[in-house]
Amino acid sequence: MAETTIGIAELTAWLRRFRELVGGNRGYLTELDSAIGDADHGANMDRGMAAVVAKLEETPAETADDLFKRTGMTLVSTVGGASGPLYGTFFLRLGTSLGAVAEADATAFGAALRAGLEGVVQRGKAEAGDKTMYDALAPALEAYDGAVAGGSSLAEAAHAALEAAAAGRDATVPLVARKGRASYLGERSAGHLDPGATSATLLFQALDDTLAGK
Amino acid sequence: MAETTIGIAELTAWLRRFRELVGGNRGYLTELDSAIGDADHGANMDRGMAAVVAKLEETPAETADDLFKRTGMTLVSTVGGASGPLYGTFFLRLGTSLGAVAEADATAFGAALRAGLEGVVQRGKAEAGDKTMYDALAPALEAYDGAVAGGSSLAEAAHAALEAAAAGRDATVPLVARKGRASYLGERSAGHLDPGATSATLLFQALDDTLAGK
Amino acid sequence: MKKLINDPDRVLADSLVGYAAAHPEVRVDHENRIVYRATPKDSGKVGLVSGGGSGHEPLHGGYVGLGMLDAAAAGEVFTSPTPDQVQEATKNVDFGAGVLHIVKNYTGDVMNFEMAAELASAETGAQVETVVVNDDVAVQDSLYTAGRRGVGTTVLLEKIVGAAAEEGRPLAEVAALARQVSESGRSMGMALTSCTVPAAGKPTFDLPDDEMEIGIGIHGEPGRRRVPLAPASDIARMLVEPVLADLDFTASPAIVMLNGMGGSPLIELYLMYGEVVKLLEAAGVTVARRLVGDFITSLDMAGCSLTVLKADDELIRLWDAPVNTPGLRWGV
Amino acid sequence: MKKLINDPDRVLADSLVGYAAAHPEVRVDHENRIVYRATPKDSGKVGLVSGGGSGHEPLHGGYVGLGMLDAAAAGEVFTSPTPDQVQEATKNVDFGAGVLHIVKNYTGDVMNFEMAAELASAETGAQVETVVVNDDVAVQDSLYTAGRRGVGTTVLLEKIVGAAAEEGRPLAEVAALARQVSESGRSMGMALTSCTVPAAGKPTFDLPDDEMEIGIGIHGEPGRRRVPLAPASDIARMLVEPVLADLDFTASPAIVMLNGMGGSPLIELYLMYGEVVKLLEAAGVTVARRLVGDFITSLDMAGCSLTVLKADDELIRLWDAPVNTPGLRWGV
Ligand SMILES: Nc1ncnc2c1ncn2[C@@H]1O[C@H](COP(=O)(O)OP(=O)(O)O)[C@@H](O)[C@H]1O
Ligand SMILES: Nc1ncnc2c1ncn2[C@@H]1O[C@H](COP(=O)(O)OP(=O)(O)O)[C@@H](O)[C@H]1O
Ligand SMILES: [Mg+2]
Ligand SMILES: [Mg+2]
Ligand SMILES: [Mg+2]
Ligand SMILES: [Mg+2]
Repeated sequence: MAETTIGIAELTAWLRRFRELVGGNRGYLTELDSAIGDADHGANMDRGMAAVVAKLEETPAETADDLFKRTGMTLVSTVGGASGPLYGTFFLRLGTSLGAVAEADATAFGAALRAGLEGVVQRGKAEAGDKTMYDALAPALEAYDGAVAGGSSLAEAAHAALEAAAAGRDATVPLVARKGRASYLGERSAGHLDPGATSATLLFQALDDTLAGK
Repeated sequence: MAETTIGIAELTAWLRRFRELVGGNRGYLTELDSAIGDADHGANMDRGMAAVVAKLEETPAETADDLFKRTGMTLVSTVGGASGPLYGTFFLRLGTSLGAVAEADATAFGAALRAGLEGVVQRGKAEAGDKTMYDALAPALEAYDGAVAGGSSLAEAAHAALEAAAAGRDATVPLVARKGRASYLGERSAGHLDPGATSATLLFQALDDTLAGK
Repeated sequence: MKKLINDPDRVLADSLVGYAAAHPEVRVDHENRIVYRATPKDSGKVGLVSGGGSGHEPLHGGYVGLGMLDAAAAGEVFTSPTPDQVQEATKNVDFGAGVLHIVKNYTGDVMNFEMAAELASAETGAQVETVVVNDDVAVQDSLYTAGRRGVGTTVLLEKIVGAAAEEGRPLAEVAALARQVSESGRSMGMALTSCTVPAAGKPTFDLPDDEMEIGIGIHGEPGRRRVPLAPASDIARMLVEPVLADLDFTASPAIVMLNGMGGSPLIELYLMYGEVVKLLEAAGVTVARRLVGDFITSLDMAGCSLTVLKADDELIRLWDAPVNTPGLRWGV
Repeated sequence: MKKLINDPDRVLADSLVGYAAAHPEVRVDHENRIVYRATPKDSGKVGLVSGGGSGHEPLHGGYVGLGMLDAAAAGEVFTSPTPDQVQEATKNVDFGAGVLHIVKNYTGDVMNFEMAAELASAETGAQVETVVVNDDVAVQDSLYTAGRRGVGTTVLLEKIVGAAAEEGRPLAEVAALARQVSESGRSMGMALTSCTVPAAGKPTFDLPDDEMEIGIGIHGEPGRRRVPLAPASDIARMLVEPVLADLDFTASPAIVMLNGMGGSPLIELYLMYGEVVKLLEAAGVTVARRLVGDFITSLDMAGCSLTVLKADDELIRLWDAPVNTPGLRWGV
């Protein structure tokens, strides 16, 4: 039978795992950002997620809104750049959407992810095909919702989300950027992976890693 | 029988030939100056001798003092650096020593070269072994005087001077510089040819080329 | 990577320590990475806050002082400051006449300043106006993109608007002036070499010995095109032409800045300025004032950028007004 | 070679064109390559003439103006000016109170200025005094060598002695003050990269990515030793220690300059200054005044130098006096 909830321990583990993946891919993300940006996406995400994990180490969160609001606020106040407000807003909205609960079912979690994405769009005005993190996030949520609707477990939905995120990320390669720093390059932005879509895929990788085996 | 005089045409040809050799070795002289100086000896000598030849093209000199004073003054006013005043003074003294003559015998020419060297020493205070142009000039004059005293022709004496200059130049390699810019390097100046000794050798090369076949 | 640094992740913090020691006329809040005037202006003056990623020195911290900014928030290298920093700065230079945020048009900068303005208004009811500088003609502008980058005009704007704020003009006027300056400036840059972001450890892009990038910004982002290395006179043409094509500068006096990217020495910048001014004058531009040197840099990048600002008598008057900052100083 | 130039042999001439266009407050004699104040001082003032090879900008042309030099003769890149140039400058700034030649201690500079002084005295009877700056502690001094190089102290000397000359003090006093300053300053430099002399077309020396040169001058000459690349804090020690070992700076206030070599950006120079000032203060040096930036450069070399000047109340007063030149400006 499908596992239907994700608890505060797993949500926290998700963030920890995201921090690990970001740290391990710091150089890679920066390299991607060198090609079409300003060579700091790895450093930005690493600085931010290291701060998040340090904050959570001090006082573990007991509810989802505490967990994600602290995560979002820490990202906003330590990252800067484009990714700080965008990831920050994403997590803030996740917290608001989930509220003061210690666990969430697949539908509530899906709704929270959707609220997060809406926050990203509100801040950044990105649309599909602009070659941003949106291009990984949006198909991921699409796949997640589809899986849940089809009766998959949360873990299975997370895995579907990861695969869609990865596909969305890869599909950014031929795109000409219309948002963010890469847009300044015009045609020269084509032929490269978008750094933010890559880190967003790591976010779903982290979720999949956390829930795998469940 | 030994050729005993050098005329204004040959003296002028000497300077032209020196200009050619300096031009052809511009890069080489600068490379030597890169190792223990400031990478400009080739440019300096080239700029100076080009200006000298241009001056002589305007109005050919009819006497030795006119020829060499114009040469010296042109070098002083176009070269700068250490080599400007040193080569400039050398030629000015040559002119003063030879006076308003249209040709000079081997002894007068030798005395003039000696006066030139004394000018260099007065300006630069270099001594034997300081790793400067002195280390090529002084043995060259020594050899010239010896050859003339031994009954050689001016051309033969010039050839002897060239060989001694080249030997003196080569002997600068192991020296630790005590004068000029190379002295700032201390021990690190050892192991390199001195650029000024090398250009001074070209001066005798030019004389030998000019008088060769005579 | 060859740099005068200790730890790539500590460059900004360490540099601010030296900056504070070098300039007793400013005060550095090291925790929040904000530069303030050591002696703040009395009440009644509009507070001018700018900031952005670091690596563009003297921008922005070097422009804090009499006649320019009241505070500058320093982000990590090439990363805009966080809303917290900007909010803190805003709070501290709100002398009761409101605060103007001077923002360079980058997604990150715009979003972080926006959040700061929201937070500041919510917390203290501060009146905040924002001007976004977007003057880089290398970038095609369009409704569907992030628009043009903000580069050199920022420096001229901070000087001119700083003088107006110093005169005690109200926020609405100061903001309107800022928008006028922003709309009247155009820039174009080029690079001979890439910069190296300390945390990245290697050059952002590779550029062969015989090529250069035209249309670069100030973050080591590649330019619009890569062309064979050319003489200064040709480079000048590649900078001047797109600037003049974008706006008519012939009807009024111009303020011109020939800016170094950080790795090009002054002897080359003067040489470039000579080439640029020849072309400008031939095109009918009257250069009324000029700056040549490193004013908005891109770490150790070799190269330069040109900024031309369409001025008028009033802008020139404000330009000439006293300024006393580490990065610009005259008339005091 | 990647430079913003047209023709390697025309760099100086072209750069002076841009320099003249950039700074209406100076007048450039392009034929003789001399920079003068646009508005010369009235009679009665000692004329201050300096000069040297080019490639050290803003030195010396950038220091012509109120409170500093009256004229600067620009030699070719890294080549001292000729006697003719210096004589011409001397003649034109002899306002009846004599002229001081400020010369950096290089064989070429010393000889060319010497010849110029002889020529000037012979031609117009000008009273000429000379001060030779030789402050580089990287070079071992000895009676049998060319002595120490003249580097950073030259900048501080031109400022301080310029202020004294501006006050109308007689030549003997001005010259004595110049000698005092020259004897009270010490410098030490280092390079991360070589510079490239335009006419040579390639770097003067090769330096692997993981090494640096300690004890360099300002002409791309190799330093005293080559050591592994080190953090800024260690580099600071390599600069501070030999300077302090050479002269006691603890008994009086000091003026400190952390100078960039031309290719190092301001963010790094501030960082280095922070490290240097920590060591100086720990060693009991009281830093009364300081300069951080590019003041005496070596073309596009990356690196920096430290200059410490033992001052006193009078030197500090002269330091603080108004100066208005392209390269240094305050109090006006
Ligand atoms: N308007 C936007 N909406 C969504 N994502 C964006 C937007 N602008 C930029 N991004 C994302 O941010 C990433 C860059 O982040 P980062 O390098 O940390 O910031 P910066 O561009 O300020 O240096 C891009 O790869 C892109 O995915
Ligand atoms: N005091 C001196 N006496 C004689 N020759 C000298 C002296 N100083 C330098 N030189 C010569 O000058 C040469 C360097 O000339 P150049 O490179 O043109 O001048 P600079 O050293 O001013 O750059 C040295 O190689 C040396 O032979
Ligand atoms: Mg980035
Ligand atoms: Mg030389
Ligand atoms: Mg960034
Ligand atoms: Mg030289």
